[in-house]
Order: sequence, then C-alpha cells, then structure tokens
Amino acid sequence: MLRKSKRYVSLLIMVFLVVTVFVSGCGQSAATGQGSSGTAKVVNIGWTGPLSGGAAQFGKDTLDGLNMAVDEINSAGGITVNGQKYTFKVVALDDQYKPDMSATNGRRLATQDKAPVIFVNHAGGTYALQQFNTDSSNPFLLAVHSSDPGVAAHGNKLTFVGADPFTAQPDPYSKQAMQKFGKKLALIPAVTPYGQDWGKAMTSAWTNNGGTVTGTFPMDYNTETDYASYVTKALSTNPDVIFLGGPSQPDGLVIKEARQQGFKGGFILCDQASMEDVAKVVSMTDLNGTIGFMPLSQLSSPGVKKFVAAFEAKYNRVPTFHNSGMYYDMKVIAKGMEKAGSVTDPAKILTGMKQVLPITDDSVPYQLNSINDKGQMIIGLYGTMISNGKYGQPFSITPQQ
Amino acid sequence: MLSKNQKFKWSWLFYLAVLILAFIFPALNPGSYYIQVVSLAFIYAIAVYGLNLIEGYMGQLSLAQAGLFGFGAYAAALLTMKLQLSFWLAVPLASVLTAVVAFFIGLISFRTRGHYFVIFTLCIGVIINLVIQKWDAVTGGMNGLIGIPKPTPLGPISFDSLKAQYYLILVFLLLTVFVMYRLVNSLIGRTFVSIRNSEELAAALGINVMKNKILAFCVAAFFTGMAGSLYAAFIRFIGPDISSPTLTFEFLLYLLAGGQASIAGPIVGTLLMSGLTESLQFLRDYRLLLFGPLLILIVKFLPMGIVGLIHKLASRSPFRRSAAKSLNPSKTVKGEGL
Amino acid sequence: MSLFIQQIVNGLTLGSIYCLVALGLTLIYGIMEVPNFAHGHLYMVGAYVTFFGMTLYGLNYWVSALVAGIIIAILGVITERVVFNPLRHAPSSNRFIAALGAMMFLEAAARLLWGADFRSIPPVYDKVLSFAGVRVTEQRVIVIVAAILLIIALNLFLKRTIIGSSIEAVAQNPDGSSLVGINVNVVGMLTFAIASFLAAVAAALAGPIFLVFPTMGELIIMKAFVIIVIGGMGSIPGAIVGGYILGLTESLGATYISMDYKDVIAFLVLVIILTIKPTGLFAKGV
Amino acid sequence: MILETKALGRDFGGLTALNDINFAIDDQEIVAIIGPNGAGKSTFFNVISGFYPPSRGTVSFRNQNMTGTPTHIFARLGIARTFQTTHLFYNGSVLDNLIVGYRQKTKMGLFDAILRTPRARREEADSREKAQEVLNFIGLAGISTEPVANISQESAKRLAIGLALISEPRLLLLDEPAAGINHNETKGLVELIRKIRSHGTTVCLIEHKVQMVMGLADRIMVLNYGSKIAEGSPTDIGSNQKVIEAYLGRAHHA
Repeated sequence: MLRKSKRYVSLLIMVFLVVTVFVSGCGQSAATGQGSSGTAKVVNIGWTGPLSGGAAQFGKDTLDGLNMAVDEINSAGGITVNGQKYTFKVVALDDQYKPDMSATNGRRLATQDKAPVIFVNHAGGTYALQQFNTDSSNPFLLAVHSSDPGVAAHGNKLTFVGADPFTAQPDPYSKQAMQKFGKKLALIPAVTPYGQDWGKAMTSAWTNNGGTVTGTFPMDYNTETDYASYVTKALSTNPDVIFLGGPSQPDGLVIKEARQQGFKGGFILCDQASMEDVAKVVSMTDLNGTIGFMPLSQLSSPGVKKFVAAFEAKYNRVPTFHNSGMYYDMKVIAKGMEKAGSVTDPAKILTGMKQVLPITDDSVPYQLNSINDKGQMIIGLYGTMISNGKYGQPFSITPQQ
Repeated sequence: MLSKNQKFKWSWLFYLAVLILAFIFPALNPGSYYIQVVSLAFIYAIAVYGLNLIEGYMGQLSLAQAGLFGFGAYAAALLTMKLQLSFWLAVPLASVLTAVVAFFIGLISFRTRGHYFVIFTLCIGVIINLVIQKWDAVTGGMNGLIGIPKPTPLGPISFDSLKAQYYLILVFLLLTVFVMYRLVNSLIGRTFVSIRNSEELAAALGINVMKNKILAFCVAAFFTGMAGSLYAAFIRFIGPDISSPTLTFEFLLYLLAGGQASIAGPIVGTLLMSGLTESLQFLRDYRLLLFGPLLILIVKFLPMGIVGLIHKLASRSPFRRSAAKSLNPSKTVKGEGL
Repeated sequence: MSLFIQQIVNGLTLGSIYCLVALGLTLIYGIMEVPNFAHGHLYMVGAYVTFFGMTLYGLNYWVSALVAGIIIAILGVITERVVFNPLRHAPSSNRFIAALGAMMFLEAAARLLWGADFRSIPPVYDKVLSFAGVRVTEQRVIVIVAAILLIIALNLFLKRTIIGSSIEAVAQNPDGSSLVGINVNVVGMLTFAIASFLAAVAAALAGPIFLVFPTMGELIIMKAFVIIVIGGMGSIPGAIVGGYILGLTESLGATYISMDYKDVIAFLVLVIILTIKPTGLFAKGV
Repeated sequence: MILETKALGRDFGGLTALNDINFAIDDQEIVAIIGPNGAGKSTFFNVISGFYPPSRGTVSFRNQNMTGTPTHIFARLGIARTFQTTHLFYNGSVLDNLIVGYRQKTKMGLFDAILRTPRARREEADSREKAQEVLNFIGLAGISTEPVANISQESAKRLAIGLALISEPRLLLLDEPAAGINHNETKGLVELIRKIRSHGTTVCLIEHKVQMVMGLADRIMVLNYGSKIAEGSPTDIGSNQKVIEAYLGRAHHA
C-alpha cells in the first residue's frame, strides 16, 4: 500500500509541476490577430516558422513585425479591393525549423485557412513549400524573409523574397575594412548553409578587392561551447580583419575573446548578427573597427523613426532589422492586393506588388526599390563601422539591379 | 502472445474496419492538410515499427534510429538524383543499404550491453548526423538536397497528386505491418522475445543471441531506411536535421505512447502523437513541455502504452484478468539484458 | 609555441567544465545506475539561476554561484524522487527513457520561462593576465583552479566522511549496503544533490566565458557521456581523466587535425574504445 | 562417459572460484553436486554449460573438447540447463513458453517467416506438437493455456525443466530444482527427474536439500572453497568426515 501511495505522490508532484509552468507561461502569450469589424471581410495571412526549439527567438522576432504591420493596416480600416473592405488576420503556426512541419503547416494554411500568402523565414521550409505552392488547387504566394540568395534561385513563380540577398554586402564591407586595417582576412563562418555561402561570398569579394585570405575556420555557432580555440587558431594566422558568420551573441563572445587574446584589427559581421545585440555582450570599445549592418534604430530617416517609435510603443523594446522585415513585406503585399484587385490570386497579387514599387515614403523603414523577375525585392539598406565606441556613418549596400 | 483463440475474430473485424477507413479516407475530401498530416504520420510509423522490433520485441534500445532514417533518406535521394534511378529501384536499394550499414553497426554495438549499448547507438546516430552535416560534396552539407524527384509513375499510375502519394505510402505501411505481423508471430519473433526476457535462458536453449540481435537490427533498419526514402520522395527536400537524435526521441515517444511489443502500437502512437502535435498548435512551447512528463508518466504508469491499456481494459472480464497482468514488462526483468 | 600553450590553456578550461559535469553524471550512474540525460539540463538551469542572481537580484558572483548550486541540488533531489526513484526496479531502458523525458521537460520549461535567446553572465574577473606571449583572463584561471579544488573536496568527502564512504559503499554494492544499515534512499538523494551542485557550479564558473541558452545542456551532456563511457561508467578517476582528455583533444584537435571533423573525432574515439573494450576503459567490476 | 572435466579451474579477478576439478558423469546417471554456500557449485555449472569459459583445464562432452565453444552450441550439442531463478517468458501461456525451446531444432529463416513457407508451417506445427508432448510429460497438460504469470511455483519449476527438455538433450543440468517448493511438491519433482532419466537423459543437479539428493542421486560430488572434497555414492558421502566438517564448520562460522 505504501508503495502505491508513493506513486500517487510522485504523480501529483509531476502534475503540479506541469500545471505551474503552464499557468506561469500562459499569461505571457498574447493572442494574435484581430476579429473582423463591420462589413469588412477577413483575409488570413499564413506564417510558418520556429516558435519553439532553438530558433524560436528568430521566429518570434519576424512574427512581431508581421503582426505589427497587420494591426496597423487593420486599424487604418483595412484595404479596399474592388469596393470591398478587407482586413487581415495572421495565422501563425510553429514548424520548429523543420521542413516537413513547414510543409504540413503550409498545407493547413492554404487549405484550412485559405491563406493567399504564407510567410516563411527559413530556407529549408521555403524549399519544402516550393514543392506545392504553385499547385493549381490551392496556390499561394510564398513570402520569404531570408537573405539567402538560394531561395529565389529556383525559378518558383509564386515566391516573393522580401529581403536583399546578402551577396550585396561583402563588397562594400571589404572596401571599408581593407582601407582601415589591411589586406589580410581570416574567416570564422558558421557551418550552416547560409554561413558557408556567406563565407564564400566574402572570400571572393575580399580577393577581388586585392586582399588575401589567411584561413577559414568554420564553426558551429550553435553547438560550440568554447570559442577560444577557434580564436586562438584564427589569430595565429596574423589577420588584419576577421569575418564572423554567427548569430549576434556568439559573435560578441568571439570578438571579446579575440580582444582578450590581443587582437587589434577589425571585424566584419554577417547579417545574421545585429550590432545592437552584439553590443550586449561586448563593450563598444572592443567593437571598434567592427563592420556590419547599420542598426535600424541608428538610422535617422523618417520611415525608420516612425517604425521604431511604433514598435517600441507596441512591444516595449527597440526593434532590430529582423523585426522590420515582414513588416514592410506585409505593407507591400497589402498595397499589391489593392493594385491587383484581388485578395485571392497570388500571381495577380505578385504582379500588383511589382507595380506599387518603388515605395520611398515614411510608411516603411527602408526604401523599397523594385521586385525583379525572380521575385526578389531590392531594398536600400545600410552598413556601418563602429569607431571611437560609436556607430559610424551609414554607407549604402544596395545591390546592383 | 497471439495464438489461435476466439478473441481473434473480433479484432480482425476491427482491423478490417480500420483498413477500409484508411482506404476511403482521401475520398472523404478531408483537404490536403489532413492528407499531408496522415501521410507523414504513416511514414514515421514505418520507422517506429523498426524501433518496435528492436526495442519492443528485442529489448535493445537503439538510439541510432534517426541516423538510419537519415541514411535511408539520403541514399534514396542520391540514387534518384545522382544516378537517375527510378523510385521503384531506389527505395528498395536504399532500404537494403541501410540494413547493410546496420549489419556492421550491429556487429560492433551488440558486443556492448545495457546502458553501454544505448549510449553506443546514440553516438552512432550522432556520427551519422555529423557526417551528413560535414560531407557537403555528397550530402550538400547543411544545405541539404533540394528537388528530389517525385515517385516514378508505375505504368499508367502517376504519383503527382497528394492523394496518389497517400495511397503509395499506405501500401508501404501495410507491407511493413504485414511483414512485422508475420515476423513477430513466427518462431523467429518468439526467439526475439525470449532474448528480451532473458539472454541467458535464450542462450541455454541453443539460441544464438548475437545472430538474432543483428537480424532484428537489420530488419528494423531496413524499414527505418525505407521510411527515410519515402520521406525524401514525399517532402522532396532533406537536410541533416532528419538524422538528429531529436528525431529518435520522437520515434521513441510515438512507440511508447502507442505501446511497445504490439502490432498496433506504432501506428496508434504515431497517429495519436502527430494528431496531438497538430491540434495543440496553439500551445506552441507548452506542447513540448507536455511531452517530457508524458514520456515519464507512460514509462511509469502505462509501460505498454495505449494499446496495452486497451488490452488491459478489454481483459477486465473475470477470466482474462491474468493475461493483462502478464503484459507488465517489469515482470520480465529477471534477465541480464536490457 | 605560444599557440600550443594558448590551446593547452583553452583545453584545460573546457576540460575543467567537462570534468565537473561528468563527475556528477558518473556519480549518479555509479550509485543509481541511472544514465541521467537530464544532468546537462540541470547545468543549464544552474547557469540561468546564476545569471538571474546577478542581474535581477544584484547578488555577488560567488553568492549567485552558491545559490545556484543549492537550488539545483534541490532540483536534482526532486528529479530523483519524482522521476528515477519510482523506477528503481524497472528495466534499465525505462530509466533511460524517463531521463529523456526529464530532459525534454527542463528544456521546454527553460525556453518558456526565459526565452530562447542567448544571454551572457556579466564578466567579473575580466582582466587579462599575460605571460610568455600567452594571454589568459582571470576567469579562465578561476575555472581551472576552482575545478581542481572541487575535485579534491569531493574526493576528501568520499574518502574521509562517514556519509561519503557510505556513498562509495552503495556504489560498490547496493544490495549489501542496505543490509549493513546504510539507507540507500538517503544515499540516492544525497548523490543527486552533490552531482547537481557540481553541475550548477560548473555552469556558474563557465557562465562568464560561455553563453547561456536553453539548449546549452544538450551539448555538454553528450560530451559528458562520451567522457564517462571512455572512463568507465561509475568511475570517478575515469571521469576526471576523461574530462581533461576530451577538453584538450578538442582544442588541440581543432588546431592540429581538423576543425570540420573535430566533433566527429570525440564520438569516433568512443566508438573505437567500445569496439575494443565493450565495458569502457576503467570499468568497475567485470 | 558423457561429460568429463580435467583439472578445471576458474578465476574471478584474483579470486579462485574453482580449483582443479576432475569429474566425470556417466551416461544415464543422476549426479548431484552439493556443498555449502559459495563452494563453487554454480560456477562449476556455468563452466560446464558454457556460460563461463574455464580459466584452466578442459571440459569435454562425449569426447569432444568444448573449450572456447559459444554457449548456444553447448545447448545444440545436447547440454540443457535450468537456472536458480526461474527465467520464464512472462508474456504468454504455458504452451507459448515451451514452443521457443524447440527453436534450436528448426531451420526457418527470415523469409520463411515472412512468406510462411511450407517449411515455416511445418516447423511451427512441429514445435507446437513437441511442446504439447513435453507438457504431457511434465504433467502440465491441464494448464497449457494458463498465463505463466498465474501458475504456481511448482508448476513454474516443472515448466523450466520442460523448457530444457524440449530439445531432447543428452545431459540435463538442474540448478536447485527444489528451491522454494514444499516437501510434497519435492517428492513429485523427484519422480519427474527419475522419469527423465528413464527416458535416456543424464541428469546432473545442484541442490541444497541434502535429504532429497541422498534419495535421488546415484553419485554425489561435494565442493568446498572451490575444490572437490569428496565424491561417491550417497552412503559414502553421508559418512564422509570431511563433508560433515565442511557443513558443520560453515554452520559454526555462521
């Protein structure tokens, strides 16, 4: 009997634990989307991405921007297409960064929720969704937020890539870094596909500008526990500049480690990292000579100011570039729907989107130039170099059209 | 164990009904989302049948299963993409290759026992995963392989539509269930179970324990590899993640929820957990929070899973009560093996 | 040459952390025969507790580390009571599965409560010591020295105290020791407490150098398992030697062999060792 | 002579568990091995049934040297054994439990099982028939469909013996067959062992119940501290001074 009662005690404790965490967490999750108002019809906008698992933060970052865009459009009364008012509702599904779950979610969003547009923020999910987004039964526009040039390269007719390909960045970065520090570059790219492609692009840009590469040390930023041995090895090749291909905080630790081991040169960050997050783990003085994406909040254009203020008001924190991506993508999509006169036909919507560009007013944080025939949007983005412990002047990294 | 007794007729009727339901399911027009979910669950179920054979019937907890799944998927993808083999050749070939790999793994890993075996196989799984990640020249590295061809048409039957793919996967699943059913109800299946219960007694009865373990592992790997190759042809994009230990843990959860050492367990568990995962979408992180304790609770209170529970309830009638008791595997721990 | 010494220092730092985590894991395995997959996640929670101790409550670094140690020790005991103790007589694969369940729970809970983003414990001993061309931060020296002190303390505890020697007695013979009046239950809880304490302190030591995030435990637990299998599951000297060997192998392997296949090397070594000797290098008993 | 050991020894770590045992078992004999706890009886059993390789010396079975032979081959050559703890397959009925005992005599492979070839059908029918036959022999035919988890300790003992018998061994090794059963049941068991011998199988048993052994065995070997201290007929052993001392000496220490 004693044994039996013990079992129940442990059962109770376990149930208690689950319930506790459950309840304590439930308060945090806010409901997304809005109900329809008045005579407006609701168009579902699909989203699939990581909301749990290791990449959950990245997923939530992009989703926040999308939700904000939709809320803004809805509170302005929605859009008018052929005399009918429409509002939007975001249906977000978690795919844990797994392509098969992205595919399942895509099917669900397309058939159950009749979403004409589905957002995705990773290449694997994009490839899985590209297998069926053009099926005649339930076509949908795949809106990808990824700077991976691969996602636009497969000739899928209904793919819209709402971020610049990163291939535009290495060249201006190389020029800036070489001018200030010298011609020797060591690379510590991430082992992810994205990181490796970045490393290759960086290498060719650097050598095209007349520099030499002292060594490439690919690192798994997600599983490596101690970056010191990589830094030691990279520094042993005596570089002037080090390229880092990881997410923000690991990059920050690598920079800190390099400074502690006596490195005086510059750093180039890939666009997976945002400087403002890097600065959370390493001091601005240590960051002197670091080149990367200009933090969104440091730009002074009216569009940026408006976006940053609105985002801070809504989420109570300063937005990064990742927060803005799906925001302006959604703005373009809404305008494209109005122009195309359809909220259901993805091909028409994409054509409409092409027609509403360029957008240069303050409704979006960046200047949106055009969408090319691969569905890739060309945006006016900026890089910067940190010097004297401050962010420097922005320089343009807009790709050649 | 199943033998000729009167309970059989009822269960056959039930299984027939389930089978008919599975066949008419797409005709009910549930929408491509549900067909997708069920198809994927079927694919995973095939892999879980593999784990069921090796862990459920044989008592050897192999954590290399996702590695084998990934191996099968990459093998099938490479055979169709690089060698332009037809789906109908690539799938059996990939499955056989997986079994061959498992043969060599088994040769070494079954020298270890108990926890060492579990950790050893986990390491094998990790190594397969790491090799897939690092060997970009063949596997595409972290990029994975994109654009794996759809199943080749079989004469006039094409597999372009989702429904056609569903039936294709269903046929493979039925084949798996059939083979497993035949196997575990044969003398060979009894031999496996005898090894689970006591390796010593099995050896004393003249059973070559090592040979049987390797046999079960290879058969399990064959089906796991087959599941992997079906996955490749169905999702048409594969990345290193499909060989990560996390997927093995998911297989394990499916198996335990359904009930190990039963023929219905893997499919029941996989469908149930896939359904739960989908229907709990709104819970996001909480869903993962539930699965851990669920695993512990199952191990503690429902060691034979849902199917075991149903058997237990069904046998609450006075004369069958004892049979249910005998389903409790904690009674079989007299042996030295796992 | 300075590259070599620098890498030795890096390897020793990493090895110290591996050691402390592996020690707890091997202790638990030796006493309870539980392959505690959740051990790495207790390490992770320990890092978070230290982090919040310092940032939210403004505690001193060492106080936070101690608090983390105590909280995680309690959490460890709860895990033992709730998850493992009821499965004492279940087949060993069930204990393994239960450990996986505990691991999944802790990771999901951490992610839910604290988010998935990287955090970093504010550096306290950030000064760089420089000698013979080698530059080391104070924190790394602290990690190495503290690990050695903890290992010595643990050994003294096991050899010189009554409670400690009863732990050793249970490890050697669980059935016999319950006959001679040692309460196996108490020993079990105590073992979990000590092991979890070590994990949390390891996390607190590593915190200012590494990042804190919900999956940090997954990486370390795999390495710790490699260590204790190499060293023989349940063997304390095995875990110590194995920990330093793996740390040094990783930093030197990355330098002189291959960075790409560095992680594969660790697992491959394990597979080779188990192939030659299926019970590990320093296995106790037969 | 069916089994013979020459200078047989076995060490564990630094400890000698068996030392220089010369022993032989004749055809159709009932031999018993007795000795105080820890005398090395089980080790001896494990060595002659192939579970432990000997550290020194040889075991030969029907004039064939068995050193280095894998365990399952011992069984296939005709040495069957039972265990101290009754290892039964708890899932399933009494009959189910017996069937697997016949596996070593069958040849069916994977594909036979999957395709249910005539060979598979024939062999499964044979196994079942053989199991039924053994059930009758050990006197459990009445409970053949009963789940094993439900049967009495005595029936479990008989079943374990049946499992060893189903492959028709030449030599049957019984590890404490009468442990845990009462006086009357022991009598029944003695009858069964005699019946087994009368069907041509040689029996060798380890037993604590000295009285039972005295009435049953043709010959007895006594082990103490891993060495053979006496061997002979029950009457010889009963009056052997060394044996009495060994038992009494141990008793005094305890």
